[in-house]
Amino acid sequence: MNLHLQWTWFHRLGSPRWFYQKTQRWLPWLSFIMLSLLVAGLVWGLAYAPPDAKQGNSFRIIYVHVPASVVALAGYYLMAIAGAVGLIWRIKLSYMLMRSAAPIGAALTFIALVTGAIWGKPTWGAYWVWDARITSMLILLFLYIGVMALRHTYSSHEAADKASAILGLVGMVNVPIIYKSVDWWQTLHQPATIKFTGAPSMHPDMFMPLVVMIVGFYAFYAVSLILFTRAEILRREYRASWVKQLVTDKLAEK
Amino acid sequence: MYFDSLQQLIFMDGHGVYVWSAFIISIVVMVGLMVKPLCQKKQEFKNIQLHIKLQQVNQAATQKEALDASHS
Amino acid sequence: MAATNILKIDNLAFERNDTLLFEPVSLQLNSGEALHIEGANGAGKTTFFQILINLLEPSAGSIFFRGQTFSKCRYDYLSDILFIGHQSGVKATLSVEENLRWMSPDNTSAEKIALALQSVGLEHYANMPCYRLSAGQHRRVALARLVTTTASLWYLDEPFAALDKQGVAFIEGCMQQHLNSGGAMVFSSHQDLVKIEARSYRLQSYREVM
Amino acid sequence: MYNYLSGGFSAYLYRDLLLGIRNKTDLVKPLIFFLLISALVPLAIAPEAERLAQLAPGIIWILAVLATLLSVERLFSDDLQDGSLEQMLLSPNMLILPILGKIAAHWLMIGLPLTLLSPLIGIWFSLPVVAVIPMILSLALGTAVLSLIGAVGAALTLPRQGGVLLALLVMPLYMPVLIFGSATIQSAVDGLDWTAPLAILAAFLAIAIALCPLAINAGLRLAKNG
Repeated sequence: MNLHLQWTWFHRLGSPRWFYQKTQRWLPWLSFIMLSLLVAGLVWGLAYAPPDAKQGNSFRIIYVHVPASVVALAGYYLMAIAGAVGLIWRIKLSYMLMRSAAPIGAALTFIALVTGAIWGKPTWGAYWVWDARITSMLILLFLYIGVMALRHTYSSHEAADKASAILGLVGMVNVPIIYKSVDWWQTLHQPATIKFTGAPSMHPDMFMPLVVMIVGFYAFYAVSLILFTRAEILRREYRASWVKQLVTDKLAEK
Repeated sequence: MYFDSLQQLIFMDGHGVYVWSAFIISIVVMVGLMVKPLCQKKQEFKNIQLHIKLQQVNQAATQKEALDASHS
Repeated sequence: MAATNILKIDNLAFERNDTLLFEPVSLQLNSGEALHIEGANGAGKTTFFQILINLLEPSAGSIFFRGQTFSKCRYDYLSDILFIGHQSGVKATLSVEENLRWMSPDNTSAEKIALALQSVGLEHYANMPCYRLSAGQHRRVALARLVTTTASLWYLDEPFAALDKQGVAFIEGCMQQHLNSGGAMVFSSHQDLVKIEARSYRLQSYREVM
Repeated sequence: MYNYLSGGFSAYLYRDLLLGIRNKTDLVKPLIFFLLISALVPLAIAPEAERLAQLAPGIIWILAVLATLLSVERLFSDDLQDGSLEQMLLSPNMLILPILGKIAAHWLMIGLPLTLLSPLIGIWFSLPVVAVIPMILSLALGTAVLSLIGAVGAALTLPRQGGVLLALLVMPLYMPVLIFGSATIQSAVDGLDWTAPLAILAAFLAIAIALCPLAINAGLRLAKNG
């Protein structure tokens, strides 16, 4: 009985209509949380946190660099898991989530790379250093671009969804291996004098704003993912009667 | 506040260029990630409106055909 | 011999880009029967065959083979079907005989292979690499499988394409023999068949309900 | 003699080897590529033995990656075009064995010759003699992993046939192999323990043999739907 209930709930969750209507209500709240966290973290990090003893004020870049890379990496897992759920239970919504997650993840990876390069200039005196984290981020960017590009191989989007999901899964197995390999390669060749992180040993005054920013980035990720997925739902479900109703209602409002 | 003045906050002992450019680039990209799906959604609404209109026209045409056929 | 049910298809539907390709299909096929799949170009005949041979997954509906759901008898089903599609599966660098051997079941005797080659008129080409053959001869290599196969359910997608009168007569002969011995088949063709008695089923391309 | 129905590992291994031997040019292309580019390197950098020896482990591995990538593209595409892929997917047996058979044939025709040619490249690049055996071992294991991972990319990009997209999909996944492969040679050159990175390569191979065929199987089934 209980199992049955859970199952129906699961399928309701898999319905694009259910998602579209629920998120309509969630969005204002989530956006509010996101904005307050990001603004608080930004002001705290930029203006109130003390500068790093070695790196001075340039270390403040950590407040976008680290959250962006953390969420970009988590986003890859989310994308791969959404793809796997789609493959196993054949839920369209989860493919839509997977498809929406790719550009967001790629953009966040891009942020992490650019901020890392900018941070590198005052720290190491060069815009690009083959540091473990930055190298891993570069590979992650390629992985994201691969998932996005693979879609265009297939003319039927059912096949494209499955192919992206498979690639996502292959990538998910590989990501930890790649990260560990790059770490190991780094220690083999050039032990970095200054590491970007070392979060637990950071002073709480520096660390707290970072935590706020990370949570804020997660909230941003959720909002952006929901927005992308809603657009994707409209694109694919344009034949559904509820979508038509939605559009005609909107027209009537005007 | 850690800095004594707004000027210092902007200058950041010479690191201001790096810090501010990093933050500004990030904010621009993130705003883009919010705006793009919203634009897409608007576009989809337009497409669906068009789809509905075409359907109505088609429906009217087939109805008229059926009517003509029954009359003759 | 009472006709047994070989294949049963219930409300089979296939979606591509969120649109149904054809109106859902329901049909039955008994042993000794041939089914002619008709349909306009683009109605999804080739896709339909690919669903039947388990290359594509149907979006809805089910297929039963000898009364069992497909997932339960996958092995039995796949070892008991023969599929010849648009592409022949013939490797250009292998010889005619090597190709036929590859596409025939285990323990096919040398005599049987020779017989098969003879019946498609390729007995003198047995050791010739296939890139030296014409398009029609290429198809004949693939069609020689009809002689060597032991499968009881045949799927032939446009078997008569690129064949001359002789070739058509050969296939019709094979089909007739197969039906007489209790086999079943599903085929598609643009030509009208002279000899074979077949039910026909028309695939209707799907039309959106307004 | 083999056929597609009973088609297990050895049937496809035999068939692909036979096809490879009959199409000799396809077989030789990656090897010539490997040799040609190796000959370009000293011209582009400098004919100094010391500098070349320093770069050798990396260059040998980059060339191995490129040569595999160049050849893996056609692993399934010929079969797709002439229809034998369809027949392979129709085999009632588990598809994993035919897939592994095809990849084993690919390795025997590309990875193994590269491995055997590598001592020659080693001599060209004045690689120390101690590093030759580690190089051969690492290439033998590593190129097998490259073939397996490359086959996943080839299966997924089948409808549009690889090219740059294949490289984009596969290169990031090649990174760990590249790192540990060249590290094996480098460690041997530096007089360090080279068995550790080699053992990791072997572990990669074990993982790849277990997982890649599953992904390839799923990918091949999509090709017809493209």
